Amino acid sequence: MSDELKTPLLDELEKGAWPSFVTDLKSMAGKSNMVKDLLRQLEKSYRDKRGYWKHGGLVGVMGYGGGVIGRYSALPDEFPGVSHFHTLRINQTSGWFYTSKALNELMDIWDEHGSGLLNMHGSTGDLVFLGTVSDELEPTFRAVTEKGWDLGGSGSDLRTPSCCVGPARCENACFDTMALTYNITHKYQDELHRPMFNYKYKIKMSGCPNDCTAAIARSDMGVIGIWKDDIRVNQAEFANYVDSGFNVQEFVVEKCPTKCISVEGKEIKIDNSNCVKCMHCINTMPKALAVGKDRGVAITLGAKAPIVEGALFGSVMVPFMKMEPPFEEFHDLLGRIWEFWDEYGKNRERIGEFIVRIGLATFIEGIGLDPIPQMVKQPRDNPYIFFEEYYKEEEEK
Amino acid sequence: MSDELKTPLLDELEKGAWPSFVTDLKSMAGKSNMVKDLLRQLEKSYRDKRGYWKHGGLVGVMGYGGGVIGRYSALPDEFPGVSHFHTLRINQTSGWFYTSKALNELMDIWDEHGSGLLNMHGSTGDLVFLGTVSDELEPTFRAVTEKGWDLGGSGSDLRTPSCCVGPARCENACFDTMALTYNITHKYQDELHRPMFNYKYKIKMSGCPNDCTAAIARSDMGVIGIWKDDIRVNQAEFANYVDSGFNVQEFVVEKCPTKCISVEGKEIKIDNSNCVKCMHCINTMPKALAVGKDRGVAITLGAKAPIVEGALFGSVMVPFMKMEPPFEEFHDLLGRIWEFWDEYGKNRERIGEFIVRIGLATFIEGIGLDPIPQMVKQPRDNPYIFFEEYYKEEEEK
Amino acid sequence: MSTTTERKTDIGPPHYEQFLHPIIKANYGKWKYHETLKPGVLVHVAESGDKIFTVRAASPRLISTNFLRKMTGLADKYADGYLRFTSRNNIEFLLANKDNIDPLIKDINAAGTLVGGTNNAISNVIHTQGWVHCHSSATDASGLVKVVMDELAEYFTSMKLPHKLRIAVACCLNMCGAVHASDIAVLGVHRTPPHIDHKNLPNQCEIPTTVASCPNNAIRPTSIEGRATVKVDEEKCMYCGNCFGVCPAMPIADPLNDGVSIWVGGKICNARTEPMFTKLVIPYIPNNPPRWPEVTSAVKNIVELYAKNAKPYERMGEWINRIGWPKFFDLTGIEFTKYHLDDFKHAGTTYRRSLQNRY
Amino acid sequence: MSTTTERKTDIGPPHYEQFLHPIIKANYGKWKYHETLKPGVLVHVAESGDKIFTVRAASPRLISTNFLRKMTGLADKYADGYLRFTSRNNIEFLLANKDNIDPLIKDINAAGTLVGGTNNAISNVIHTQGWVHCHSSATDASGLVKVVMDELAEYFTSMKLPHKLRIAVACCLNMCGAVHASDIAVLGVHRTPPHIDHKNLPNQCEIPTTVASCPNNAIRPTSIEGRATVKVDEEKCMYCGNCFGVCPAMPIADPLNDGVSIWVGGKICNARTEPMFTKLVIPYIPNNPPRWPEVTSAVKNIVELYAKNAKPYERMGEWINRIGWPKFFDLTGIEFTKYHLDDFKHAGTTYRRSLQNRY
Ligand code: SRM
Ligand code: SRM
Ligand code: SRM
Ligand code: SRM
Ligand code: SF4
Ligand code: SF4
Ligand code: SF4
Ligand code: SF4
Ligand code: SF4
Ligand code: SF4
Ligand code: SF4
Ligand code: SF4
Repeated sequence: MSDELKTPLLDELEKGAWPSFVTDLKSMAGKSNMVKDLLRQLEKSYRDKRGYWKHGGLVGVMGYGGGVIGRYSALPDEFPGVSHFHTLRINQTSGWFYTSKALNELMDIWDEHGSGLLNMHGSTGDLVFLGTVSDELEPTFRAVTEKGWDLGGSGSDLRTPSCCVGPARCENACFDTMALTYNITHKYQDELHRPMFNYKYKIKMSGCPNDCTAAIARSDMGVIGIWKDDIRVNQAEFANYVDSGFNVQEFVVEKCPTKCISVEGKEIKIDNSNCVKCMHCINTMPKALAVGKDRGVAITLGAKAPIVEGALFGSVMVPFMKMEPPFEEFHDLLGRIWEFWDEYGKNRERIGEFIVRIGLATFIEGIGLDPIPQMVKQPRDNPYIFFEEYYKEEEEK
Repeated sequence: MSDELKTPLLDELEKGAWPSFVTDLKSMAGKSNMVKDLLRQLEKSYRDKRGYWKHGGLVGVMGYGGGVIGRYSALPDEFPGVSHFHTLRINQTSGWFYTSKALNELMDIWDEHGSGLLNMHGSTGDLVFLGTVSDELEPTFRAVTEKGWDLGGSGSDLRTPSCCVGPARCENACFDTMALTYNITHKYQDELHRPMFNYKYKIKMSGCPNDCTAAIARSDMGVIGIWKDDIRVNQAEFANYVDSGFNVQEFVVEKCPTKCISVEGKEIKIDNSNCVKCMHCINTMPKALAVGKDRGVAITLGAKAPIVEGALFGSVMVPFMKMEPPFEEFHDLLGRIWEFWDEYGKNRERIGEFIVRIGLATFIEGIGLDPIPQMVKQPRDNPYIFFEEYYKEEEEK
Repeated sequence: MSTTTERKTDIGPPHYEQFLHPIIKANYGKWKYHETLKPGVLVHVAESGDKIFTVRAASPRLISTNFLRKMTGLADKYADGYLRFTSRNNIEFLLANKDNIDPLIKDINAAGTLVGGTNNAISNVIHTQGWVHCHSSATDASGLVKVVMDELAEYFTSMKLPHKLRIAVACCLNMCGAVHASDIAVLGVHRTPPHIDHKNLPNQCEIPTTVASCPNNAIRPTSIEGRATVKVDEEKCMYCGNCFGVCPAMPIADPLNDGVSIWVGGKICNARTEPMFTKLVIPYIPNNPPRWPEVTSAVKNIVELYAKNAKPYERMGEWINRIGWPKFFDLTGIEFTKYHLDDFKHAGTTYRRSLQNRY
Repeated sequence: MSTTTERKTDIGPPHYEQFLHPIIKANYGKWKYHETLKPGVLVHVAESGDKIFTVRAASPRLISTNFLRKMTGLADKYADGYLRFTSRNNIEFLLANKDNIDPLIKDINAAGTLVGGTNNAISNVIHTQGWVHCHSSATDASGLVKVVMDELAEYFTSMKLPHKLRIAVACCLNMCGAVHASDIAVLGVHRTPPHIDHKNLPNQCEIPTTVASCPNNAIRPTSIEGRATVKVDEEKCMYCGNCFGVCPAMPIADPLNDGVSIWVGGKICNARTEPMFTKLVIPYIPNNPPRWPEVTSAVKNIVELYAKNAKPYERMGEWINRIGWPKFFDLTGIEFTKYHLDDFKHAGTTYRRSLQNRY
C-alpha cells in the first residue's frame, strides 16, 4: 500500500452543512495508522458496497467477559492498520455528565493506546473507544481504571445502564434517575462484567413518561418516573398562557388522550382520576403545570429490537413503585426477575420473548406479583382459559 | 314414564316479564308427544345440569347434503318422544319478510310433520323447524317445497345468506341487500345444498356500515354498503337540530372518529376527504344528513367465532365495488375466492384462517387483486420481508 | 298433506317481493328518514311522503306454532297481514295506519309479550340451542335468556340507556351467535378435559381430524392394546370442546364443573369506533338453574353501572375505554384474576406497552 | 503511561456528582420550569430562581479525540469546564452566564458543527456502526447520517416543524438503535439468503444455536460428506442475517442486493398517543454511496410533506393516523406493494377489520 491516502468517494462526505466525520477522521490520519487504514478500508467498502470486517472473535481484558467487541479486518494484508480493530466500551457517567478535565484524561489514554476514534456514545450509552489491537486492551483498561473509569457490558450480561438527565436539569423528573443508575451500575458490577445470563439485559431510567432514554423501546427493563396524585397547577401562569394567545383548546384540551381537561374562563380543571399521565399538557405549559408530588416509577419489562420474535415495547409489570435509596424493593424485584428468567428462560431468549412464551400470568406468578388490570390493555377476548381450580367428584362415572 | 308432565324447575321460568318459552311450549305439550318429552328431558337437564343429546348423526333429505341437523336423545327409553329430534333449516326470505298467509301455511306443515316448535330464526338466519323424526324429514321437505320454500345450508357448504332490511325500509341502504341475497341464494343452490367446501362459508349483506346483520363479525364474506362521494346535507334540517337544543358539538362533532366535521353558526361542514363513513353523524341526525349518491359495497372476508385460531372480524378485501344486477363483478370475485380456497385451503379451515395462514399478499395474488393500503390498518412494522426480485450475478464468488 | 306431485329441489326461497307491504313496494329504495315515535315504534318516511309504521315485539325465538299463529293473527288484524323478523329475532309488524299502533300494542301485551327494543334499549338476546337441542352445550341458552331478560325487561320497553345495549348468550365456545362482539355476553364453559372413550373412538373418529381440531395441540395420536386412538395432554387442554365437535367419543360435559362466564364491551357497527371484541370479566359462575341468580345479578350490576355512568352515544366498550379497565373492575367489584390475562396466540399484543395508565 | 500500581477491577464509573456544574448541584431535583430561548438554547429555572443555560451542538458521534478536545476547550472557555452528552449524542454545554451563549455558538460553528436540535426540530440521528466497524452491516451508517442531515440541516438549526422529528439509521436488522420506534428510519437490508461455508461451519458454529437463531425456521441440520452442517430453505429465508450473528460461516452480505429501506411513524414518548412502531414505506433502495441520492430525496420528501401538512404537536405517526395511510402514499407518491402487507406472526391483527376507510 502506498502511504498516500486517496479517498475520492469519502471525500464527497466532506461537503455539506452537517459536521463531517470524514474531515474529522482525516485530521487524525496523520497521527494514526489505524485511522488511515480505516479510511482506506472504508473507501473500498464505499466502492464495493460491502463491509470488510470479519465476524468478531473472543477478546477482552483479564477476568472480564464483557466490555470489548473484537473486530478483525477481512483484508488484513491490504489494511494492516485495522487487522485488529477492537472496541472498548467505557461505562459512561450517569446522565452523560463530564468535565473537560475528565474527558481530556480519557483522550490522552486513548491517543496513546488506540486509534483515537470514539463514539460519544454507543446506542446503549457507553463511551466507546473505537479501534485498537489486542495487545493494547489490557493496558487501556489499566489506564482507564487508574483514572476511576471501568468497562461497560457486552454479551449475555447486564448491559451498561443509562439514564436521562433527570433531577440534574429537568423539572419533570419523578425520581432520581442519576442516583439509581449509579446504584445499579455499582451493585451489579459482577453481572455487568461477567456474562452469565441467558442473553443481554438492558436497563434504562427515564425520569418521566416523556422517556428521553427510550426505555420503553430499547431496554429489557425500563424504570420510568411517574406520579400518583394530582398534576400541580399554577392558575396564574395558566391565565398567562391563555392571555398570550396560546390555543389551549386545540393544542391541549383536545389532545389530552382521555379528554380529562376542561377550561372555564382562564381556569384549567383536570379530572386527575382519569389522567393517564401522558405528560402532554405539562409539556406544552411547563410554567403552569407540573408533575404531582406523590412520585415513583413504573417498571416495564421486555423491550427489544425485532430479532427473533419481532420488536417489542416494554410492558408494564409494576405500574407504581416508590423509589428511594437504598432502592430495596426494586433490587428485590430485580433479583426475583433474574432468578426466574435464569431458571426457565432459554439461551439467547430476551426477557420480553420469555414472558410472551410462558405467558404473563405464569411470569408474574414466578416473580411474585399479583395480577392487576394495569398490566394489560384489556382482559382476554378469547375463551381459551386454563382453569386451574375445579370441583372433583369422589368417583369418575 | 307417567303421562303427567311435572316440570317444577322449568315452571320457575314461567315467572317474570319476558315472554316465557316454557309457557309457550307447555301449551303445545297436549298436542305433541315430542314437545312433552322435550320438556321432560329439559327438566332433567335442569336438575342434573347437563344436556342429554347425543352427537348428531348423518340424516337429511334425498340429494341434499345440508339443511338438516340430526339429533338423538341420549336417553331414548326415558324420553321416546325425542329419541329422534332433528331440525330442518328452512331458507328464510330476504330480510325476513313474510305474510301471515305464508307463515300459516308453513305452520300447518310443521304441526303435521314435526314438533310444532321453531326458531324464528336461527343465528345464521334460517327459519328453523325444531325437532322431528327421521321418517318425517322427506315428507316435510316435500311439503315445504310444494309451497315454494327450500332448505338452507349446513355442513361444509355455502350457508344460508342473509341480509338487513335494506332498501325495503331503511334510508341508509347503499345497495339492494334484498336483491343480492335473493340472487346469491338462487345462483348457488348447488353450493348451498351439497357441502363441497373445506368448511362452512357464510355471506351476510348489510346495507351500510351500521352493519345490522353483523356481517363483519359473523360472516366469512361480508357485503356491506358504502358510498364514495360526499355525505348529503340538508342545512335547513341541520339548523333545526341546532335549534332543538341538540348538542351537536358534544354528540356529533367530538365523536366523529376523524374529527372532520365542523359547525359554523347553524351550518355543518364535512371534510369528506377524511370521512371514514362511520355513519355516526348520519345516525344521530337522519333528517339532516344522508349517505352519498355514489354507492356500492365494501367486501370483507374472514369473520368467524373463536374456534380454532381465535375469533376474527372480517377484513377488507375490496374497499369499494359497484353493485348492480346481475352483479357480475361480484360473482366473478366470489368464484375466484372459492376456487383458490378450495385448492389451497385445508379441511375445516375457514377462509379467515386460511388468509392468515398463507398471508394477505399471497391470498390477494391468488384471487387476482392488487395490494392497496385500504386493505390494512398500517403497513408492516417488522423487517421480515420476503423479497422476490433481486439482482443476479453471472457467477457466484 | 304429503303430495304426489313431482319432487322439487333447489328452488330456493320464494321471492321477497310477494311479502312486501304495498307501501314498502311503492317506496322501495326511496326512504328519506325515520323517527322513533316511542319505544318499539318507528316511522319511516319516504321521499314520496308515504309513511310506514313499525311496531317491534319481543319473541323468545324458541317458539311454537301456537305463538306464531297468535302473531300472524295480529298481523292480519292490524298490519294487512305483513310482518317480518329482525336480525335479533324480534317481530316487526308493518302498519299503514298510525291508529293501529296502540291497539296492536295492547294485543301484543295480551299475547304475553312486550313491545320495545328500539334505539337506546336492550334489544332481544342473540342466542343458541343449549340443553334444548345441542349436544355440545355447557349450559342452557333459552333459560338464561329468560332469566336475564326478566331482570332487564324495563330496558327493553324503555329507551333510557346511554345507547344501544346488545346481549348475547351461547352455550359453548363455538359461540353460535354474537358472543365475540356484544356489549354483554354470557358464555357456557367447560372446565375439565374431555373424557376419552377408547372403545368407540377408533370407529367413530378420524384420528388426523381429531388431532388437528385442537387449538392448543393437546391431542396426540396413540395406541391402546394395538388400536389407534388419541390421548389428551391435560396440561395443555383448555376445555374448548372442539375435539368433541369432530369426535363423539370425546365427551366433555361435566355437570360438576360446567358453568358460564361473562364478557363485556364488544361492538359490531362502525359508528364512532371500530368493531370491538367482547372481553372477559367473570371467568366462571356455576350453573344454577332454573334461574341462575348469580348470573342475572352480575349482568344487572353491569347494566346499571353502564346506565348510570356512560355518556350519551357511548356503547359499553366505548364507556369502558373512556374510564379504563381498572376503574371498570373497581366499579363493578369484580375480581381481576390471572384468567383475565390473555395467554393465547396474540397475548403479547394485549400487554400494556405504554406508560399511559390509571392508578 | 501504563501504570505499575495494583490492577483495579469492578470499580464502575465515577460518581456523577463530581461532573455536575455547581448551579446544578445546588438546585438538583429543584427545577421549576424551562424555556427555549432559541434553537439549541434552553434555560432551566430552579425554585431558588437560579438559572442554568444549555447550548446544544450536533456531533457526528463517530468522532476523534481531535474533535472532542475542541469541544472540551470550548467548555473550559465558556462553561466552567462542564459539558454533557444527550441520549441522542448531541453535546450540551452548561452555562452559568447568559452572555456566553452567543460567543459559544460562534465558536461551535467555527469548529465545524451546528447548534440546534431542540423542540420542534430534527435532532441528531441515532445510528450504528455500518461499514466502519460491524461485520453484519448491509450499508454504512455514518455516511447515511451525513448525507441525510446535510439535506435536513436547516431543520436542526430551526424549530419550524410541527413537532419533534426523530430519525434513526441502522445498518442491519439487529437495529442497534431506535429504528423500530422513530419518526423516520433508514434501515440496511439484505435481500438474498446467506451463503453457507460448509467447510468451516462444523468448526465455527454450534448447530442447535444456529438452527434456533432463525425467526422463520428456515434452517435445518443436515450433513454433507458425513460432517454435520446446516441447510437453508430459501423459500422461507427472509434475509434477516440473524444466523450470521451466531454462525460466522453463513455470510449474508451481497453487494449486488444489499441496500436500504425506509420506515416512518414510530414514536417513543407517551405524550398524547401511546408509543408506536415504525412502519415500512419504501422496501428497498439500492446502496448508492457515497451520497445515496435516492435515500436523501425520499427522506426529504417525507419531511417536507410532514412540515407542510401536519398540525402543531402532531408527530409523524400521529399525522399519518389522522390523514390515513392511503393518503400518505398518495401524497408522497410512494408505491404501495405486497411487501407492505405484513406476513409475520401477528399479521392478521394488521388487516383492516373495520369498515372505517378512506377512498
Ligand atoms: C455498538 C452498538 C451500536 C452503536 O453503534 O452504538 C452495537 C453494536 C452491535 N450490536 Fe447492538 N449495538 C448497540 C446497541 C444496540 C441497541 C440499542 C440500545 O441498546 O439501546 C439495540 C436494540 C435494542 C435491543 O437490545 O434490542 C441492539 C440490538 C442488537 C441485536 C439485536 C438482537 C437482540 O434482540 O438482542 C444484536 C444481535 C445479537 O445480540 O446477536 C446486536 C449485536 C451487535 C453486535 C455485537 C454485532 C453482533 O452481532 O455481534 C454489534 C457490534 C458492532 C461493532 O462491530 O462495533 N445488537 N444493539 C451499540 C452498543 C454500544 C454501547 O454499548 O453503548
Ligand atoms: C342452530 C344454530 C344456533 C342457533 O340456535 O341459532 C347453530 C347450531 C350449531 N352450530 Fe353453529 N349454529 C348457528 C349459527 C352459528 C353462528 C352464527 C352465525 O352464523 O351468524 C356461528 C358463529 C359465526 C361463525 O360461523 O363463526 C356458529 C358457529 C359454530 C361453530 C364454530 C366453529 C367455526 O369456526 O365454524 C361450530 C362448530 C363446528 O362447525 O363444528 C358450530 C356448530 C354448530 C352445531 C352444528 C354443533 C356441532 O358441533 O355440530 C350446532 C347444532 C345445534 C343443534 O343441535 O341444533 N357453529 N354457528 C345456528 C344456525 C341456525 C341457522 O341456520 O340459522
Ligand atoms: C331491524 C334491524 C335490521 C334488520 O334487518 O333486522 C335494524 C334496523 C335499524 N337499525 Fe340497526 N337494526 C338491526 C340490527 C342491528 C345490529 C345487529 C345486532 O344487533 O346484532 C347492529 C350492530 C350492533 C352492534 O354494533 O353491536 C345495529 C346497529 C345499528 C346502529 C349503530 C349503533 C351504534 O352503536 O351507534 C344504528 C344507528 C343508531 O342506532 O343510531 C342502527 C340503526 C338502525 C335503524 C335506525 C336504521 C333505519 O334508519 O331504519 C333501524 C331501526 C333501529 C332501531 O332498532 O332503533 N343500527 N343494528 C335490526 C333490528 C334488531 C333488533 O331487533 O333489535
Ligand atoms: C436532553 C434529553 C435527555 C437527556 O438526558 O439526554 C432531553 C431533554 C428534554 N426533553 Fe426529551 N430529551 C431527550 C431525548 C428525548 C427522547 C429520546 C429520543 O429522541 O431518542 C424522547 C422520545 C422521542 C420519541 O417520542 O420518539 C424525548 C421526548 C420528549 C418529549 C415528548 C415529545 C412529544 O412527542 O410530545 C418532550 C416534551 C416536549 O418536547 O414537549 C421532551 C422534553 C424534554 C425537555 C423539554 C425536558 C425538560 O424540561 O428539560 C428537555 C429539553 C428538550 C428539547 O430538546 O427541546 N422530551 N426526549 C434528550 C435530548 C436528545 C437530543 O439530543 O435531541
Ligand atoms: S424523561 Fe422526563 S425527566 Fe427525563 S429528561 Fe425527559 S422530560 Fe426530563
Ligand atoms: S397528562 Fe395527559 S392525560 Fe393527564 S391531563 Fe395532561 S394531557 Fe391529559
Ligand atoms: S345495515 Fe344500514 S341499511 Fe341495513 S338496516 Fe342497518 S342502517 Fe339500514
Ligand atoms: S360518517 Fe363518521 S367519519 Fe364521516 S363525517 Fe360522519 S361522523 Fe365523521
Ligand atoms: S353454541 Fe355450542 S352448544 Fe350452543 S348451539 Fe352452538 S355448538 Fe351447540
Ligand atoms: S377440549 Fe379443546 S383444548 Fe381440550 S383437547 Fe379438546 S380440542 Fe384440545
Ligand atoms: S445494526 Fe447490525 S450492522 Fe449495524 S452495528 Fe448493529 S449489528 Fe452491526
Ligand atoms: S438470514 Fe434469517 S431467515 Fe434467512 S436463514 Fe438466516 S436466520 Fe433464517
